Amino acid sequence: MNANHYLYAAYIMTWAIHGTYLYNLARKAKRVRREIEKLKKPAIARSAPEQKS
Amino acid sequence: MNFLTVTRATLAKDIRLEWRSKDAINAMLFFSLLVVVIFSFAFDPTAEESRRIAGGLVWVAFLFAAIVALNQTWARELRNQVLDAYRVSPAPAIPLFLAKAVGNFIFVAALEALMTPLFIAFYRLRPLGPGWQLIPIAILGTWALVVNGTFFAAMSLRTRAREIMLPLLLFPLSIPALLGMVNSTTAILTGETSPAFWIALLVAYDVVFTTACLLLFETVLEAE
Amino acid sequence: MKRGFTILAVLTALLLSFSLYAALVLAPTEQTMGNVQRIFYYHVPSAWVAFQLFLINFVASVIYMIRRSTKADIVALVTAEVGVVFCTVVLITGPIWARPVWGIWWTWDLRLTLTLVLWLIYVSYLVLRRFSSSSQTPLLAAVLAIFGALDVPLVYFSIWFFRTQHPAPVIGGGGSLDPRMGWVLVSNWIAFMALAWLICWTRYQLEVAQRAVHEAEAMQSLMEGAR
Amino acid sequence: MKQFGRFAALRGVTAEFSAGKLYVILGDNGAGKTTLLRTMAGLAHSTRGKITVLGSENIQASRAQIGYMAHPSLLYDEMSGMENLRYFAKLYRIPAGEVDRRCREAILSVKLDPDLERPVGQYSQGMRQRMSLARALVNDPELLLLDEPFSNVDARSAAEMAGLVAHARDRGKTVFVVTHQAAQLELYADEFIWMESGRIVNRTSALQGAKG
Repeated sequence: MNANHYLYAAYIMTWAIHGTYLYNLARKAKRVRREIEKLKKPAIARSAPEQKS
Repeated sequence: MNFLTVTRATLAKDIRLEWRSKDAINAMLFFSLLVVVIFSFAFDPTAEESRRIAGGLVWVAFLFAAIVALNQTWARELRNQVLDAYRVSPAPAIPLFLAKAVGNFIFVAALEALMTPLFIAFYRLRPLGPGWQLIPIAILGTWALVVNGTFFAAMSLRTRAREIMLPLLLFPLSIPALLGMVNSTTAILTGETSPAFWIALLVAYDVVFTTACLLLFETVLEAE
Repeated sequence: MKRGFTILAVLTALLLSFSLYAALVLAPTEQTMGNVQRIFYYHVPSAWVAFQLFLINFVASVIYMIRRSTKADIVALVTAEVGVVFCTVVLITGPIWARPVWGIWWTWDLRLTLTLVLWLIYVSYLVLRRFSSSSQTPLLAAVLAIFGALDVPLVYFSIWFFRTQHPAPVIGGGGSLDPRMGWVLVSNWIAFMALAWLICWTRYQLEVAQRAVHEAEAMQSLMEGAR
Repeated sequence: MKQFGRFAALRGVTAEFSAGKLYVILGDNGAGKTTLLRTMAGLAHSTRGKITVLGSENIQASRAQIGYMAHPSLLYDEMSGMENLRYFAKLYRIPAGEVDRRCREAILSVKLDPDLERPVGQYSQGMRQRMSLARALVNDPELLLLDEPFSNVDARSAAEMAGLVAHARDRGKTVFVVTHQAAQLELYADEFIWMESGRIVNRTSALQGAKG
């Protein structure tokens, strides 16, 4: 493990951390968008069995 | 002056209840004893080494005992929602906080007074520096833990995982105080350096957080 | 507003890649530490941005205490969350840098330790927000943020004195900075600030949407209950 | 309007209540009955709109004149009734000399024995409810707020409690009772208030009034 490996490791880890966080944000956003869709449908359709996505 | 009567009445009530039920006292005494014994098994240093690490061990043990006591602070008020009875009354919030904090201080100080001789015996401690200064350090340090601990115990009433929430909130903020307590105690035990800076830090810590607690306690109490 | 966001996003991407190039290539190689010193260009700006975000969190918390405005509360939540992410970067890149240079994973360097304590405080802040079941969660969080801010100077001085008693290698090296390195540092800092702004803005919109959805769902269950 | 967590427990509760009357608040669970009572007691805070209690919007000012009783007894189980009341009396700034007299009066007014040494924890449910009422009466308040005073209490104690509540009203106090057993107060109550999902839907003088 010469010095350069540590350098690249540090840079990659930086983007890995930001990436994980942004990925979680995207997942949460998708879930919220799905909930909004569900709310828009009229009540009867809503009580139809939900298919677990 | 109603402020004082309420503080005194609440403190007297807590002490009387604690003395009468004694359930918490016995549990905590036994817990502290266990902590001391386990620490003594885990670390069995020579006299010289023990002086260097005893400061850290003693205060970590006291921290555990304090947390167990602080978790009980509002237990009795929760049982029958007695806190609502206090909040409905015209009594201000600060006396309740002061009574609870002083009550906790007395309680934790008693535990410490019982644990210290055991530590001295197990580690054959003899301070090289001015031993009497350990008293003000203990008082300042214990108050630093207790004042924030009582405050955060009230705050964690409004959360789900109450028992775990208190240490999670208290420990990060208490790092400066812990550094202060451990390093000043070690300074006195080893007699090499002067604990002056650390004692000053503890005083600053106590002043800052006692004020903050007094100012913000009502907001937390009323956070329905 | 959408258009403005995309323009800023593209600009940030350009700035980030240029700063990356500058850090890896343009900046001169430091004599003693060699190439590994380039971690400096990611480690230090991330710390600065994290501290800035926590400062905004403190200001937003004080505003919330005074005016109870939901906007301030969401800003506080968002800056705390993104701040913790940048703090994590600092706490990971720090040891990666210390390992090859001093052969140790952790050093009680002043800035690194301060970042660690701040990270602990703000993680407990986020845990409080998640576990609090009261309708006054924003208020409790604001109180904790103020306590956290009061703690920072005490943490600073306690570690500073702790370090004089236990001298430890300094990450990021004090002393004067070669100007050719200086501008690379600043350009990375600006790039990270832009990145932080973008993430905060998106997280803000998401939080607003999430709260609206929860409210709509609750209102609906109330209505259905009443029928 | 009270934003309570994620949903509004009280919406548009605009109503006038006059002094010296016994009001019974009815409604299914979640109708906002307890929330309204707790907001009047100053325990819950309305995020929009305001509540004027005993002529002042700032609940703090009128707390000395409010008595609040809820289902959990709001008493310390390990202390006797008298000890409990003595402590709470101090919170209401009752001068030391008068504390004992006022506590004995309050306990006698709920037909309990002030010298009973037994801790409240060992009381029967009926006795505990009545001691809880005594605690709410210790400061002789103008406004009495009772949340489920009849819950899981046998018929005889419930009737006794109803009598005590009516007696308090006769002594000029304004009383609000949130309960599911409205029948207990059918003879005594001045007005019945029907609530549904956070709104007052009807106010009738008799229990049989059409609901909502």
